This record gives sequence, structure tokens and C-alpha cells, in this order.
Amino acid sequence: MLDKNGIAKRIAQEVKDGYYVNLGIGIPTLVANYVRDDIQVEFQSENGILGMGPFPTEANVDADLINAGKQTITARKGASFFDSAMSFGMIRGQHVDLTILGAMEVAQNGNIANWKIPGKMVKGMGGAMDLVGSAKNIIVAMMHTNRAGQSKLLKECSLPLTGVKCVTKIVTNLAVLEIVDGKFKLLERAPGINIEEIKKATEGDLLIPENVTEMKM
Amino acid sequence: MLDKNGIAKRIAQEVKDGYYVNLGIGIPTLVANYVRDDIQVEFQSENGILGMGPFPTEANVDADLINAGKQTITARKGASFFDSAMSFGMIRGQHVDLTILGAMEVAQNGNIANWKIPGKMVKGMGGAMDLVGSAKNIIVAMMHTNRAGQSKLLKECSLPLTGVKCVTKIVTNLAVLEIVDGKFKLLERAPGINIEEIKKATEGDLLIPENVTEMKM
Amino acid sequence: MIIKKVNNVQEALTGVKDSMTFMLGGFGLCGIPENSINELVNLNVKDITCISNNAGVDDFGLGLLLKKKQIKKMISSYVGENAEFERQMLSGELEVDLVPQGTLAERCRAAQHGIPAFFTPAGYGTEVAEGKEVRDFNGKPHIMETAFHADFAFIKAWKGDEAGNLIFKGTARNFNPVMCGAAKITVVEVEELVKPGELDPNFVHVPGVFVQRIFEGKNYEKRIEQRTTKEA
Amino acid sequence: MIIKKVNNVQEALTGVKDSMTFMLGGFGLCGIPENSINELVNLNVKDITCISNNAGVDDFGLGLLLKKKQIKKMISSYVGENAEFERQMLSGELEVDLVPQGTLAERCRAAQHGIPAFFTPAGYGTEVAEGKEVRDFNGKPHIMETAFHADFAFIKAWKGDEAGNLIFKGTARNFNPVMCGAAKITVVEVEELVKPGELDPNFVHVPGVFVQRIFEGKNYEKRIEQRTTKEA
Repeated sequence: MLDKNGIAKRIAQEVKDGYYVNLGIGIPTLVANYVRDDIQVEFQSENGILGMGPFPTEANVDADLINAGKQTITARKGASFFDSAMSFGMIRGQHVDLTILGAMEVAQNGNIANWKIPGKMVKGMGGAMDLVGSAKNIIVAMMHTNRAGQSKLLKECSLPLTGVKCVTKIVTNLAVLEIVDGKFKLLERAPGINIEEIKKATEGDLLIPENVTEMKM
Repeated sequence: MLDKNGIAKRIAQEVKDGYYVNLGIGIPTLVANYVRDDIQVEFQSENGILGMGPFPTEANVDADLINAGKQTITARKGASFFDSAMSFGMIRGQHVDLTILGAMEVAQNGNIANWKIPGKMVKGMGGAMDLVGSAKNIIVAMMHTNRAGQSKLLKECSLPLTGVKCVTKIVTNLAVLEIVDGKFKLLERAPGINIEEIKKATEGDLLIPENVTEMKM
Repeated sequence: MIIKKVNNVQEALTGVKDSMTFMLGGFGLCGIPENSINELVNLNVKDITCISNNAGVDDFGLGLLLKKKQIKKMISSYVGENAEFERQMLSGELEVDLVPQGTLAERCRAAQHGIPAFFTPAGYGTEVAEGKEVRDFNGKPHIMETAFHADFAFIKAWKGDEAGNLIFKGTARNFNPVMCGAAKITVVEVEELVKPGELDPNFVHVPGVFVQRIFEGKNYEKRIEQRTTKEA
Repeated sequence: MIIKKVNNVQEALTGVKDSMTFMLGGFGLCGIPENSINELVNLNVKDITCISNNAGVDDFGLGLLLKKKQIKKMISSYVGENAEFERQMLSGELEVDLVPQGTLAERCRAAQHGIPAFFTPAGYGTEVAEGKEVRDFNGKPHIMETAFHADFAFIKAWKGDEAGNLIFKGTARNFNPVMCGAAKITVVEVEELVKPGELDPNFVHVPGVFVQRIFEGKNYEKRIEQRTTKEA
């Protein structure tokens, strides 16, 4: 079974040379730590930077330089700053190659819910609806089940949607899956996890090919 | 009767302190020469400058610094350069206070035609349709009649329109007029011009108040 | 040039009244108009509608207005950093209109640029699309969104000149440029106000035509929400 | 960073074919991609559609492509400086779609930003509105305009870095920034190509993500159409 860093590490394998990548808050933010350093990748943060670098040293903290998670960051060589309209122009115009974000629920048709629990929690969608509404390639990073042990991979989302039929791939603590023909196709098992465990943790319909290899970490 | 410079000089009186002004090609360009120098006025040129200054000296000519008439210009203190989307954002968003442009025909309902003579001349509308479609205050600078002696102030435009019901005021070699209730209301006579001469040169309906003063130049 | 300089925040906020709609720049606490917000607290204007990406934190930024219950309605994309906000919203004291962040930016920019409406795929098939026109373009459904307008826009820039030309620093730019000119009166506070001619016209982010009043702000706190660092 | 540098104009124009649609930056002869235009003449691609505010003059800029009858269709706002253009248009050899200048800019920017359509008052009640949807907003009629897309955009910037970040000078900026990313492949020529890190990230006009190929151009002529001067 993977922990959050393990999920991030596995997702980092999906990041290819030449990609511009938008990382959501939480597990997705960790992905930057595991991207191979022999490929060229740029991170976009939707509050207005392309070419986001690592966290600053204490001496280099700048209140005017944060990411979309409100964390202090640095800018890499070749970075640029821009306003929010330009930033979402990049996203809406499909100039960003890969979007990695968290979710509360994913449905087997690719629907995603991650911004609201009616009557309980309403943080807002932030940039998530713009991202999932436009991105060509969306990977969801999340735990396979919620704190109550219920599956987050569902036949249908029960929470208010963030976007419809948009998720490409899901990487959880148990498995890598992709959305194929309205089902969750199992691609890889997490180290030490067998297919029965994944079945039990998945409410939606699973497509299980003959050979499901273990993730190569 | 006024010449082109006289028309420009009279229009310059319409330019008030604090105005941002867009000047079209031809007579309107001359208006800048006659604006009082005790008021603060900025000129916008739709190819991407706010704070346009006078023509450069030969030594200061810069091919990268022109106005919408493709003339070499200078930038004043406090000027800014921007792209064409931003430039027309200023215009469409009604941030420019006054637009002065030429016309082939103006109709008494405020319609204007200035970009095309079917089968004969098609230079294109340039920025004129955006300007007349949005500007709050549009002054037309033109000769009262065309080269064939026909009135350019008509009941209805015969040429393809540039915009509908948009012209506020017209300054010609013979008169100052404004559009009121679907008619040309005569405001001022050019020096030495009498009302009969203006009537004869105007095909559209004229509203003639009791006292029509001569322009103060 | 046309001078937009005013002497202080009090003069800059002349005309602000109850029940008005305000736009406020900033992302989280980064690039927020601190001086103008504090003056709105002092003026104690009530029943206001705020268009702002976030709602501050409990004791800073828009949180100060929330605490005093000056805000009737918030139009935002993300409000997760503010417990008082969530309480007022869930209890129904506060009206909230949540808007996808890119749509929020574009609706402000649309007002600035005189575009009354546009189509975007963001929010299709979600609550955000309810009551809105849906139309397919290139085989993909989009929803129609309209321009946001306001009475005042409160903007924070890094530097500005007396003619209202603005430049921003780092990610403190965010929503600030797109709100300039989207309101009847755009009020800008800057860290450094310079004479016209001191900013390079090639690198002005917002031309002065979009600004009605500009002043040099004071005592910037520039709080950081998530101070994250690495070893030196 | 992701490097977009190519070695020369030949490499930059790889993949250019007959019958494609091109966007070209520039206003008049100011800020036009001289190197790319000359290479299009060399390549002798035919039946092309050009989206460009103007059409050059008889012996320079797009006029060179017109003279060789490489252009099937022009989408422009103003073509008054080119006699050959007018001749081909009036004779019917050349298809012409005249678009209001602000609408042209916004339709390119819409493609760049993933907005399929928007409303503008420009052209209402004129030929430009024919066949287009008209709708009232705030009591004023507007027409719906759609995004322009192209196969290649040819852009001229002042400086650029190898990561594709661009800055422009003076009014040579014009349509260049709004066309970047509105085509499948954006090709940029610059007067000076620098290493990433040499441009201040606060003052980048176009971030590199919108650019696929960049090269340092040669032998800029920068012709002036109306050389107007005053006494020294």
C-alpha cells in the first residue's frame, strides 16, 4: 500500500519530457519532488506563475511569491508571472499538458467531485472546474477510500460535481486505474496489494485485465 | 468656410480637460495640433499606445513606434504600450472619452459610413467599427459635401454602414451640427457661411434654432 | 498627462456607500489592497457585495469585514481559509456565489474590455451551470457567462505613477490587473508612487486609463498564509 | 526549462504546407515577421489563408505573397495600403473577409485562451453582422463572434529567451501577443535571443508556454510606411 508520497512518486512517472504541468493542492503538490531530473518539465500555478521552483530558504521568503496553495515558493530560470485571466487562458486554451488534482469522489464515467459537501463543507471550487473543464489529460491523486472506509471510486458521484467525463487516470494508495468505456480499468496494483483488496475497495465497475502488474517504484 | 485645419481647430474646442481621445486618420489627426496646452489630454492610438506625442525629429524616428495612420510618432511621459486586444478593450470598454473620425456619409439618425464603396474601393473598416460601436462621444470631422458637390449629411446612408445611431456631433467646413431626435441640429455656422448655404449643402433634415452663431475660432 | 494621484486612502475612498458592489484584487492574502480594506472597516459601510477570489483569513484582509458583518454577499472561487466565512455561509447569514476561478477572472476582464458575455467549458454539468445557457462549440458543451461590474475596484500594485500606470510584482499580480476598469471607479494603492516617465512604457502592466485614483499605501503587513521553506 | 529554440527560419517553418491557415503579427509593416514571410515566399506554399490585420505593401511584407498569388484568402481589418491587394480583391481572384480590428484581435485572443465565442457591439447593423447572432445586453445589441484558429502563427518579438518567453518594443507589439498560442504551432522570430533567466519574469509579455519554436531573425529591414518628422 502506498502512502501519500508513494502516490506522488508513482504519478511522477506520468510526467513526460516537455510537459507543462498544473499541480493541485495536497498530494499533487508532492509530485514535483519525484519528477526525474533528466527531463524538462515546467510547473504552472494558476495564481500566476509558470516555472515554479522549490520552496525558498528562510532568507528568500517573499510574500509576493506564492503558489495556488498559498505556500511560499521560488521561481526558476525562464519563469514568468502573469495575471489570472492569462493564467486561466493557458488552462482553458489547453496549453497545459497535464493536470494532477485531488478528489473526494470519482465516477466510472470520469465525473469528479471535489469542492463541496452540501450543508457541511463548502470551500469552493477554486480553479478546479476550469482545470477539469479544459485539460486534455487529468490524473486524480487520492486515497482509494475515505476515512470511513467507503470507496471513493463510484458508479456515480454522490457529491456535487466539479466536472463531467473528464478524468483520464486515477492513482490511489492501492492501484492505478484509467477510465475506459465507462468503467475503471485496473492498470497496476500497489506494492503488496492484491486484486481482491482493490475489488473490495472499489464500488464502481472494475475492468480487470489478465495481467495486472505491480507498480514499479 | 473652413479648411481641414480649421475643422481640426474647431473640434479641438470639444476636447476637455482629463479626456482620453482617439483620433482617426486624416483631419482628426490634425486635432492634436490645436488642443489647448493648459489642459491635460492623452491621445490613444488603437495600434497600441496611450500617451501619443508629436512627430519625432529625424534623429528620433523609430520604426517600432507608429500611430494607427502608420506615421512615425513619439511617446509622451507617462505613456504605455499594449497589445491590440488591450487597446480595443479600452475602446470597447468605454474608457476612451472621445472619438474623432472621418466619414464618407452621415445620416440624420446618427448612422455613419466610411469604409467601403461597393465594387470600387474597399480599404476595410480598420478600428472604426469598434470605435463607433462603443464610444460614448463620437465627433465626425469631414467636408460637408463630396468632390462631386453632393451632400455627405443625408437622410439615409447609401454606402455600407460602419455603425448605427452612433454619431454625436459633426464638424464640417460649413457648420457644427449635432444629432437630435433623428435630425441634424445646426449649432454653429463656419465664419462667413450663412444658413442658406448650409441648407443647400445638407440633404438630410435640418433643425435650425433661432440663433445660430458663428464659430468662435 | 492626466493625473490620478490622490493624497490618502480617505480621499481615495470618497463616495463609498452602503449596499455597493466592490471588486478586490488579491489571491489569498497575496496582493490584497490592505489600506483600502482597513479603510472600509473604518467607514463601516454595510450590506456590501464583494467580488474577490478569496475571503481573507479570520483576522486579516476581507476577514475583517466579515467579522464586522459588513458583507452581505461574497462572489468568490475559494473561501476555505476562513472559518468565520464558512460559519456565516452555512448559517445563511452570508449570501455566497461561488464562481470557478478562471471564469471569475474572465468575467472581470470582460467588464474591463466591454465584452458583455462569453462562453467557457468551466462548470458545464455542475451547479455552476444551473440557469445558464449551454451551447456546443466544436462538439464540446460550453456555458455562457456574463461580465461582472462593480461600483469600486480596490487594487494593489507594486509601483504606479501619478498617471495611473501600474506594475505588479511576482504572483501579487493575480486578479488585480483584470479588475482595473471593471468598476465605475478604480482605486489603486501602490507600495511606491513615482512621477510619470519613471516607468518604462514597454513594461506597464495596466495603462492609466483604467485607473481613476491612485495613492501610496502605508504600513503593508503582507502576511504569509503558508510559510514553507527548505533548508538553506 | 523547456527549450523552444530552433536554429534558423527553415527549421522553424518545418511542416508548412499548401492550403494551410496562418496568422501573422504586425500592424502595417510594424512588427511583422519579416524572416518568416520571406521564407514563405521561398517555400512557395499556395492557396494559403492569412489572418493578419493588414496585407503589407506591394513590395514588402504580405505584399510579396500576394504578388506571387500564394494567398487564396485574407482575413484582415484594413488593406488600404496595397494596390495589388485591391486589384485582386475587386477582380475576385482573392477572397477577402474584412473584420473589425478589435474583433480581429479579440477573436485571436479568444483562441489563445480557449474561449470559443463572445459578444461585441462592433459591427452591429453592418455587413459584418450578416449571418451572425444578435443579442441585447444592457439594452444594447451585440453580435456573437467566434475564435480564430490557425495552423501556424508567425510572430515577431523584440527579445525572447530559449524557453519561448517574449517581450515586445513600442507599437511593434500590436497583434503579435494575441496570436501566440492561437495556432497549432507558434513560430517566433526575435531580434535578440537570450538565455533563460535573462528576462525579468515580471516583464515577460508572452510566457513560453504559448510558443513552440523560436529563432533569432536576420537582416531586419523594418520599413517605415509614413515617415513623418518635425524640425529638430
